[in-house]
Parts: sequence; structure tokens; C-alpha cells
Amino acid sequence: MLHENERDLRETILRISAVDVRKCMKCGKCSGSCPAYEQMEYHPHQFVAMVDNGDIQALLDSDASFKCLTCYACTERCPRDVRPARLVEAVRLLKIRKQGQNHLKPDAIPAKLEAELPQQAIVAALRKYSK
Amino acid sequence: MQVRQDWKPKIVAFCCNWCSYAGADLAGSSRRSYPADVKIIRVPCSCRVNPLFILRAFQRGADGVIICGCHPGDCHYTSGNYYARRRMTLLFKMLEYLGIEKGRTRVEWVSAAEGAKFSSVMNDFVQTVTALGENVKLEDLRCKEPLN
Amino acid sequence: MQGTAQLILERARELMQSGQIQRVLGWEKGEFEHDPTPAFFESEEELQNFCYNDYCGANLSKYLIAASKLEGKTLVCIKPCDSYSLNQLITEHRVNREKVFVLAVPCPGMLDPVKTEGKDLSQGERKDYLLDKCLCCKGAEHKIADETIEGPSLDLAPEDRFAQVRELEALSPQERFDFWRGELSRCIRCNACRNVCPACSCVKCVFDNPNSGVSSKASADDFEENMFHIIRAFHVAGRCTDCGECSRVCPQRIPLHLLNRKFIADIDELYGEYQAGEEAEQRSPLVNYQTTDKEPSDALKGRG
Amino acid sequence: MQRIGVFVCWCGSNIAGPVDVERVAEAMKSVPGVVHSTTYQYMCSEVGQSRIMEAIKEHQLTGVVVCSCSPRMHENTFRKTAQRAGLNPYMVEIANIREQCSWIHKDKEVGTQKAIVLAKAAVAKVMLNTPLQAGTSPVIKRALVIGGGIAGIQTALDIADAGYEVDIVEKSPTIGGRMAQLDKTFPTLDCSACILTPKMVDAAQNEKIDIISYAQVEKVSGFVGNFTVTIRKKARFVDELKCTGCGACMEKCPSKKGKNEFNMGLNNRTAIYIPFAQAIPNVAVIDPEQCLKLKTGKCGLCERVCSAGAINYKQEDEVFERQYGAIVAATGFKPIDLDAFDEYGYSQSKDVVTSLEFERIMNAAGPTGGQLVRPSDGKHPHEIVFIQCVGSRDTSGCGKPYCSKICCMYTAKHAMLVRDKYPDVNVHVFYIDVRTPGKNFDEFYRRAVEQYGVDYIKGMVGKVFPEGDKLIVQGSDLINGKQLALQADMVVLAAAIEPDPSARKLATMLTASMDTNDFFTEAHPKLRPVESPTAGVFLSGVCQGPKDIPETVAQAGAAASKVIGLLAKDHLVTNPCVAQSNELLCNGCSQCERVCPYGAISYVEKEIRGPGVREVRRVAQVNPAVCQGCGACTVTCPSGAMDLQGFSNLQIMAEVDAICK
Amino acid sequence: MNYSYYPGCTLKTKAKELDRYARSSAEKLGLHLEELEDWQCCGAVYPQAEDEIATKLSAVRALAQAKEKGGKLVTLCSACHHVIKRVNLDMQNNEYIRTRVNNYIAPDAPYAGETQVLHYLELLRDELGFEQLKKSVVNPLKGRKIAAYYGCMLLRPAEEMGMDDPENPKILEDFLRALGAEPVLYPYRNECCGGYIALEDKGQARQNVDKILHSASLAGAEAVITACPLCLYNLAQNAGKERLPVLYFTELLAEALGVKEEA
Repeated sequence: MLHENERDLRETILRISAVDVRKCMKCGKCSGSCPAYEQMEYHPHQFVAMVDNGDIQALLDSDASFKCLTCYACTERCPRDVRPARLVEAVRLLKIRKQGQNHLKPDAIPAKLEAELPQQAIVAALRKYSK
Repeated sequence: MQVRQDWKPKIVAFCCNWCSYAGADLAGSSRRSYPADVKIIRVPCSCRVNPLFILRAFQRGADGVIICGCHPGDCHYTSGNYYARRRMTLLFKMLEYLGIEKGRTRVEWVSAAEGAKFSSVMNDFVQTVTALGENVKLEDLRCKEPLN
Repeated sequence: MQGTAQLILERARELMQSGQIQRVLGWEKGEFEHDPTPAFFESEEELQNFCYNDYCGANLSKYLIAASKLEGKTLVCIKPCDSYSLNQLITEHRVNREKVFVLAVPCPGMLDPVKTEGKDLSQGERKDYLLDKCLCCKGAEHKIADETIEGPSLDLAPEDRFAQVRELEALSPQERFDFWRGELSRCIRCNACRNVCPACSCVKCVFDNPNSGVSSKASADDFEENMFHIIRAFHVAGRCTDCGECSRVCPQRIPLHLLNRKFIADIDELYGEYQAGEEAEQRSPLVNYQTTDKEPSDALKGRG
Repeated sequence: MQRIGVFVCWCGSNIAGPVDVERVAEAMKSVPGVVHSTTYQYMCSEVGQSRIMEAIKEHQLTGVVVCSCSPRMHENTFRKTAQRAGLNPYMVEIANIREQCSWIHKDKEVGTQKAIVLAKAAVAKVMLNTPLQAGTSPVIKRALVIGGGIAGIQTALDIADAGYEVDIVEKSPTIGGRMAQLDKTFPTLDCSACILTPKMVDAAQNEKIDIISYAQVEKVSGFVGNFTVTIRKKARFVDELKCTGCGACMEKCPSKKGKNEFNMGLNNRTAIYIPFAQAIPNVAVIDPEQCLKLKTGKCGLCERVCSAGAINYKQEDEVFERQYGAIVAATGFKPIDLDAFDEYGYSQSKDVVTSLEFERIMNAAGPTGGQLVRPSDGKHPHEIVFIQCVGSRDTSGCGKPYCSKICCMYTAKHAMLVRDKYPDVNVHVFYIDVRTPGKNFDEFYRRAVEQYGVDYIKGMVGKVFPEGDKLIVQGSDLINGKQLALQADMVVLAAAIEPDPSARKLATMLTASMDTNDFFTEAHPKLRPVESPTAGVFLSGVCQGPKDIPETVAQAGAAASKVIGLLAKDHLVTNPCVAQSNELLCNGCSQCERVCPYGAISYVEKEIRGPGVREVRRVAQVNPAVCQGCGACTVTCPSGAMDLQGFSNLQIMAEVDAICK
Repeated sequence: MNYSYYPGCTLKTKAKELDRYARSSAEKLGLHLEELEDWQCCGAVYPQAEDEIATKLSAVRALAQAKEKGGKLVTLCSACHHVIKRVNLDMQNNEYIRTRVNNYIAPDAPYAGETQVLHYLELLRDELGFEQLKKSVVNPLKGRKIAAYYGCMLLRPAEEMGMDDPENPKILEDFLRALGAEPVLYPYRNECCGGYIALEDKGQARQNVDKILHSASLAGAEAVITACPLCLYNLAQNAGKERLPVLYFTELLAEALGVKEEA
């Protein structure tokens, strides 16, 4: 039995990601495709399994969701149409939507600016890493 | 008009013996539920469904009528569903023309392998008809049980 | 008109004399100019009562079902619009072509006695007094003929016969329902529409057959009023030539042709233009199909 | 006055759980016409049936309603029960209170109420039933097998063995099918050709079997026992009777660019060719797309070298009709196209091959003479990666949702054969699951691992791409929690299998139903697995679902035995639920004739006598042996003269009334 | 033919060349690009979550405006294209999102994904035709060995983006051929460069960039082209030992069409 809190978290992730984790047949093709595999503490297939198991806290405690490149290779190649990238994003959102939990704080940006850095990199980072 | 609180629609489903009735059986054997408001009448083919039957159902108080047959091209009798498709299209358009809500009539193709589809079609149809409420435009009031 | 009637009579007499025909199916003079009635004329003597005037709107083709069973050939006067019904009846084997001599008669458009009642016809245009069906005239061409009598034809650009159907379609479902309820509730089940309809030619109508399960001699409630007319329209769908007789004869002036025209409009739109009775041996769209026909759900998409 | 008996089945707890069967039986007692109403645990059991029979006799029942499972399950059972008790079998109606009630409704009140309504509808219908007598129709004692692979060959051999004539229609120039392309067979590793070719020869030599190769079925009409089939035999441009199969023409043919279908296009063949050495018939065929003579009018070399004078450039397709009592579909399969799986690099590297191509590479009669070499450069490979489930178990829309069933075993076979013949080659297999349910199957797979040292990796490959002359295989190793990037010389894809594309058209012609994957549907998934729901049409081999050779052969035999059972009958009892025209009401309008798919309606001029009527009229007549009872005619008939026995207008309206009450 | 044009924020700042060359080339080719009025930044990242509504509004405003102006919206930056195209599909297919977005922006007529979103490359391929493009080339890029870099956003998810085969695309290669250049095929052309992570983790981005550039130069490329300012930045700025010139595809286009100098 999952703890009530875990169950809520699981429900939230499933709702906002609109992913049906039960469709996963645990083939591992997502993780076989992932270009950020080495950097991610938990790999795409683990996101699917851990959400299914309600093991959400571990995902929230990890920075794996910030290492995802959102390149959709996992989604593209999944034979069961599970779309793991949406789960990663849902976990990331759950993290940054908490007050004060922005991964990237606006005042940290100036330090990261370089001459050639395109506008979209900052926009994207703000959108992905903060609320 | 008095409306019962717990009002449930009456739905008549004509199912062809070869595909849709078998699909309904498969829905049952795979335990895919749909509301009990749906009562199925077995016909050999969707082309057996006479407009008279549909009007009769509405006359006797049905709130929705659905005709299910084999997918076009898969009719057990080769062409029956093609005729049914034309007949029902024209009939339903006529009923719509007469001001009958078009959600009360439907044609769906459900194969013997589509138990899940049968159930989802019926769930959806019941939902649609329930939202439309009681059929008051096409009914013979003599045939109605008095409201208690 | 006087001249045309004379030409018809002359030809009919000749054919009767030569024994090529046994009788004539035409119109008989009534008490007034505006009430000629369809009649069989078995002899030259009887033909003295023959008339062909501005009020001969009645379609004679259905009477040929009975005439087909009689001895010998019947000469029938067929206006251009009637010729469609005749073709349809021949296609359905209800009229024996061998037993019929088709005399194609010209038609200048027929008048509606209700519209002309108490009016001075010299005032206004002829168009104002025409039968509704003539306003959507299919043209001066006869689709079947053994012989043709020449004469004046209707010179009028036909109205869009689907205009009223479209107007109704544009209403809300409730408005449409109210419209039809208002119309159909006036039905007194006199069966005039059925009796005149050339497509309603069943030896026994389901509504008269106590074993059919749906028989009803008189409509007992709203539903039965609807039921009779929906089923009647469905039974003639794909076979109705849009001759307009149903509405013409309705004593309650119910626009029954708008039911038939709805089917015709839908058939034209969904399955390609089709005119019943255009020629003999056509295959009606309801006993035909294309594997690519539109799905009912798609055909019913849209407003309402 | 009708006397109806109602019998409510518990079906153990299947019905009695969610439906209060006693209340249903009780409620039915008060329905007018019902004189007896009872329940029993299993109505279909011997005891249940005797109860019905006793009740029929005791209460002089004129009609029976059984409230039970689907009529598709036991309608026939209970009809026979009624017949044994002296009641006309068509005086039985079934109320489906299991599949369409108890199995879908959890609430007992809801289920019970619905069961009562369904039972009332059945009573309303049965009150209007009339006793029907089944007619008979003759059986043509000849069978047609469509497809000449191992399934078709075995079916034909078994039918012929029972003494019946059977034709095999095969679309390619030779019979043999996919099995002829295989090298070895699992789990015994015997040579495929060695066990198949003797069967092919048997079929060719059997007097009862007519092999119609390079042909296809164009049209099917008729019905069980009496099918008429139009067959088109494509022009071979070679006289089958004269050609000796010497092969001289192939040696001389200058057009050598045709893709060799038998070798999966791995090499080329000449324009005139015999698909493979053991082809049956062993007769050449000219590919009109490649032949210079047929395309340009210049050449004619084969005609000159043919000492038998068999070449005929003017040959045309031959179309003929034959009659059959039974038809067997044995149309087989093909591997799926890999266009939607470009991540495996199939279209980008010649060294990525499908398993069937690998089969040809390993075959001594194949394009490499059985030498394992890379298609790109002919070099000996040192690392081979096999990828399983390529397009199988795929619900993303790119592949097939089902398990192709044979891939786990043939991949183990390939891995083992490679390791056995070339111990220097390392073999890796990426797998999702290894499925080995079959006799000696798991042992076989374990031998590949334990004895031959095949490296099985639990995980899936994300991408295969060339780098230098190697292929990089990037995939996951789920057991070790790693992402791998293996360097391979060859990659073999276990592509999913799908029904041969010709099956779809055939199914339409046969009016046999198909599932969403285009496999033929069986009449019952468990109890009638080799029959199609269309009477007289039977299923053999992979056209019904993925299966391996032993299963195919078993099913082929089963289909044959069903055919034999049919052909052994001189007459078939026909369905009496057919259309009937009431001449008193018929207008003779011919509308019904136009919609009849079977041509069962004809017209006669007839003197009609009825109350107040005596005249000669044109009226419709239905041939009950030809009518299949669809009812299309009944709705075109405006007067209601045409009605369907067993599903009459009045019966259906009675059901409508009962349901809407 | 007139097209609405959505340049996006980066094309107004760091990636001006991408925009400039695209406009001058389009003009030369007779394609009329009309920049939308008062467009707002698309956000650069497609918000995947079902409950993200506000983040989709700017894309929908652009789409709704384009609907008014003829119904075809051309994008250029890969990220903008990705975001706008997918938001458009949401508006077509996702009733939940459609209703809420329409409630927010309350347009004159509810927007339901009617606009057709075209990437500049699709404009060239599907509207103009590469054959036609080829005819307009005045300086064929003969002998130039160019590696097309797709990255992720143009192609995936293919079901939604629908531009090309996600595993073996050819639109950029065909484009290069039309310009007379020689496309270089290399397996990493559809692998992610890690641009998004560059701000967060340079090391991770560098690893990816090296793999891509290594793969391209192994195949003999002399330069890499892209449609994405973020990819261009990342490939050019965060490369380790492998280095190759990285250009916008529009720059080559303008060059081949002879309008590079004017631009």
C-alpha cells in the first residue's frame, strides 16, 4: 500500500503527464535511446517504473529530471507509446512548482550569460527550471 | 414535464449476428461493462433493420436507438451493411429534419474482435442520450407507463 | 389549350377507330372549369366529355396500373412531369409497357384552383396562379412517348426546389420540430396523398394490413401522424419523382413534398444526383451502394 | 394458445452471482403465455437438458425460452434438446443473460432487472415463432486450398488421402512457401528442405491433388458445399506441360537484374527462372518486367535453347471457374516492412539484415553458398548482434501489437548455428522476454546460452548506426543498469510477421471475417479454431495467427479433417431462417431482387387468389437453398410482403415492445 | 502566395542572419512572408503537461492571427516551429486545452487549430518544391560537402511534427542537393546536441557536441548547417576538440540564390 502522500503525487504526475504507465512492457528501449543516460541518476525506463510503483519521492529528490535534454528520442522510439519525456517533465514541474523550489533563480542568470548565448536558451531555461 | 431524479434512458441496440453481437459477447466475456440501459436485439445483419423497428422503438418509449454491424467490407453477407449504411443515413437525416435530436440515433461498425469498442460505444451512446434526456418528441403517450 | 385538346381528341379518335387502342385515359370535364377529373373513355361517345385545360394538373400514370390489367391498349395523356412517374412504374413492373400507348401532351403549366379562386386571371402573372409543383417544373421534355402532340410549354425559369428544404434545415431542431408538428398535426389520414402517389402503389399498404404490426387506419396521436408520413416518405425514397401530387391533393394543404424533397436532396448530395423516372430500368440509390459511401456519423455532422 | 416454458440457467455463479435467477424465474411466471418457469445450475448439462425435455412433455410446451449464455454458444444445443422432446427446434429462443448481462453488470438489482427484460423479450419473440423445417443442399466433393506453403500442402495431402479431390492455388510460380526458404528448423535443427521437399513431391504426384501455381483466386460465389470460384492463372510464357526444368534457358538468359525473391533480394536472378532447385512444378517462368523479348521484342534466346519447345511469348492469362464444396485459406505470412524502424539502420546499412535474409545467408543453397559473410563487403563477421521484437508487441502504430511467436526460437536457433559453425564469432541477443512455450523449446534456448555461450542481454536497442566499417549498436542492459554501445559487424533484426497482403482481398471474397491485424478470425477461439465463421471456409497456418511449423502442420491436419467431415456428407441441412415472400402482398417491383447478394430471388407471373383477389401478377419467389437469410430484401419491400423466417417483422417488433415496456 | 511569418525572439537578437537570409531568399523565390504583428515569444519549450495553459497562449495568439490572414504560418527557428506546431495540434485535438485556452484569450471566433504551420524548409519542399528551388540557384554550391544537422526539435515526435522520417530524414539533404552542394550523411544528425542543458551543465553539452561533430567530420563534412539558433550556438561555442564551421541553412540558401550580399 502506498502512503497517502505518495499516492497523491503519483496521481498528480499521471494527470498532468497524461501518461499511461501501465502500457510499459519494460523493454528498455527508451533508456537504450537516451543521450543523457550517463548524466541521469534515474533513467527513462526507471521514471516509468518508479511512477507506476509510486516511488515518487526518490525522483523528486534526484536531479535526474534536470538532466533530461527533452530530445524526445525515448518518446519517438517507445514501442508502447508511453512517452517517458512527459513523465520527466511532470516530475520537474512538481519540483519547481513548489514555492521557492525554482531550480534556476532569475538572479543567477547574469552569471551564466555569454556573448553568444541565444535568447531562447534563457527563455527555455526559465521555462524549464523555474515557475 | 415531470422528470424522475433517477431517470435512466431506454436504449435499443440492433446488433448483427456475425460481428456486433459477437463483439457484444466479447465485451461480456472480457468483462467490459456498459450501462444496463442498453438492451440488444439480435438480427442477422444490419440490413435487416427496418426503419419501422426504429420508429416503433421510439414510439414505445425508447430514448435512443443504435444499429451495429460489421465494418464496411466485412459484412458476412458481403453487402448488407452497405445498404444499411445508406438507409440509416437517410432515415436519421430525416429524423433530424423533423427536429428529432440526432444524438438519439447512431450507426456503429463493431467487429467480433472489438469487445472493447462495443463497450466504449455503448458507454458513449448512453452518455449522449442521457444528456439529451427523455425522448418526448417521438413517442406514443399511450404506451408510456404513467409517472409515479 | 383549346387547340391542344382538339389535337389530342382527334388523334385519340383515329387510334380508337383503327382499333390500336381500346380506351383513353384522360381528364373529364367537371361542373366548373377548374374541376376536371381523371377518367377512362371507352368509346368515342364518351370522349365528348374529354377535356384538357389549365386545370389538368392531375398525374394520370398511376391509373395505368389498373389499366394494365384490362383487355387491350390504353392511350394515356402524359404531361412532361408525368412521364417520370410512368417510367418509374414501368421500371417497377407495375405498368405493362405493352398495354400502354403514351401520348405525350404539352403543358403550359397548370393552375391551382385554390390560388385562382375568386381572382381575375387577367390581373397579375400566370406564375402567381400556377400549382406549386409547376414552379419547379422539370422541363418540357417527355421522358417517354409513343407519339407527341406539339403545343405551348411553360416558359418559366424553375425555382430552386430545395430552397424550402434548406430553409428548414437552417432552423434549430426545436423550430423544425415545431414546424412539422404544426403541419403534421393537421393530418386527417384521408389517405389522399397515398392514393394519388404514383410511387405508393402497393397492392396492400402496410398501414392497412392488420398483420403488419403497424396498421393504423386513423392516426390516434402525434406519433402515428409522424410515423405514417415518415414511413411513407421512406418507402418512396429513391423512387419518388417529385411530381408533387401529394401536396397538391392534400385537403389540409400539408407540404408533404418537403419530406420527399429532403430525401431527394440528401440522396443528391450524398450519393450523386439522381432523378427517379429519368429513364426506365434505373437502379434506385436505396438498392445500390458505393463502398466509399459516407458514414452516417459523418453525414450527420454539423449543426443541430 | 401458446404454452411457453422459461428455463433460467445459473451457469454456476457466472449468472447466479450478479443475477437473482430465482427472481427472474418467478417474474416470468406472471408473463402471459408462460406456463412453466424454473432455474437450474447448468442448463446445458445432461441433467439440465433432460429437465427441459421433461418440462416440454409434462407441460405440453409449444415454445421454450432459455435464459443463459449467448445463443452463439448454445442455441444449437437447446434446439436439439427441444427436438429430442418432440418440439420443433425453431420454437426455442435464447435470452442472453450472461455475456450481455451478468458479466457486465455488477449490481445485482440492475442485473436482475435487465435479465427479466431480456427474458420477456425472448418470450415475446417465441410467442410468434413458427415451426420451421430445414431443407437440404448438395455437397460438391472437391476442396480448394488457397496457398501452397507447408500449411496448404499438408491440408491438401490430408484431404487427398481421404479420397477427395483438392486443388492448391498458389500465387508464386512454385509451392513451398516460407518453409522452403528456411535453413534449419527449431528445436531439432533438421534441415528444412529435407523435410519439406518430400511433401512437395508427394503433393505433385498425388492424383487427387491439382497444383495450380502462379495463380490467384479472383471471385468466389455460392455457399458451403457449393462454391463457385474463378481462378486466374497468370501467363508463365512457358508451357508447363512441355518444360522439363532442365534450366538451359536460365544459363543463356542475358537479363540478369531481377531481384531474387527466393533469396529475399540478396542477389539477382535471370528474367526466365526456376525459383529454386526443388521447385514444384519444376518449370521455368518468365518475369515480364525483366524479359527483353517481352519488353523490346528483341532477344528470344531462351526460345532458341529450349529443346522442349516450351517457350511461348504469346501465352496469356487463363481464367476459369471451378466448383468446390469447401475452401481452405492458407495464405501464410511475410515479415513486415522495416520503413518505420529506421533507428535500426536497415535502410542505411547492408549489414543490417532481417532474420529471413539471415536464413538465406546461412543456407547452403543461398546467395553465399552458406558462408556467413557480411552482405556489404563479403568479409567474415566477428561480432553479430541480434535484436528481437522488431515491430512485434508494438502499440505505437509503427509495428504490430501482437507477439510474432516464432522469433525467440529462430533467434536462438540462429545464434546457436553461428556459434556452432563459427566459434570465433561473438553473438549477442537483445531481448525483452524470451518466450519458449513448446516441447523442448526452453531447453533449446538454454543450450544456446549455456552450451554455446550466446550473450543474452535483457534490454532493447535504441539505435544502430554505421561508424567506419562497424555498426554501433546502442542499447540498454537493464540487468546491469548500463547503456551499451556494442561494435558489431552484422545486425540481425527479428522482424515481426504479418499476414500476407493477399489475405485481405481474399477475406472479402470469402466473406470471412478478419481481426484488426488482418488475421482470419476463427469461428470460436477455443472450440472451433480452424473454422472461419463463414460456413465451408476453413483456416490453416499463419493466416489465422502466428505459429511455428509443428503448430501449422497440426492445424493444417485439423482443417483437413474438418473439410473431410464436410465433403463426406452428400447433403447439408440448410438454414431455414430464410426470406419468404407473401404473394398476396407482393407488388412484383423487383426492388428486393436488386439487393439480394446471392441471386436467390426470382419472379414469376402467377395467378393470385386471395380474399377478393383473383388475378395474374408478377410475384417474387425465394430459393431457400440459396438464400442465406440476411434480410436485405425485407427492408426494401414497402408492402411487407418479404419477411424473414425466424427474424420476422412481427417478432422483432415484439422484442422492441418488450424491451421498451 | 502570401504566408504569415513568425520569426521568434532569437531571430530578432542573436540569430539575425538566420532571419535576414531567409527573408531575402524568400523574396527572390517569390514567396511573400508577412511578419505577424505584435507576436510574442513562444517560450522556446513546448509545455508537455496537460495543465499548462498560460504557457501556450502566445503560440495560440500567433496561430489565431495567422488564421485571420490566410491560414498558413511559416516558422524558421526549430524551437519556435516545435512549440507552435505542437500547440496547434493541442488546439485541434485536445478539448481540455482548447476550451481553456480559448477562455483565456477570448478570440472573436474560437481557435481550433485551423492554421497550417509550415517550417521554412517545408515551405521550400512542399509549397515551392525543391525542383523549383534548384532552377532558381545562381551560384551552385558545387563540391561543398555539407553535413545537415537536424537535432531533435524539427523531427520528434514524428507523429506530431510530421516533417520527415525521424530516424532517416532527408529534407535538409534534398535541400542541399537542390543548392548544388553534396550532403554528407552521418548517424548523429538526428541526435540531440544538448543545447537546452548548456546553461545548466556545459560538460554534458560538450560531450554531445563532440560526438556529433566527430561523426560529421568522420564522414567528410567541411561545414554543418542547422535551422536552430540554440544548436548553432551549442555546436559552435561548446565544442571540445572537434571543430567545424556551423552555419544557418538560410545562409547557404542566400548564397546559392545570389542574395547573400544584399541581405
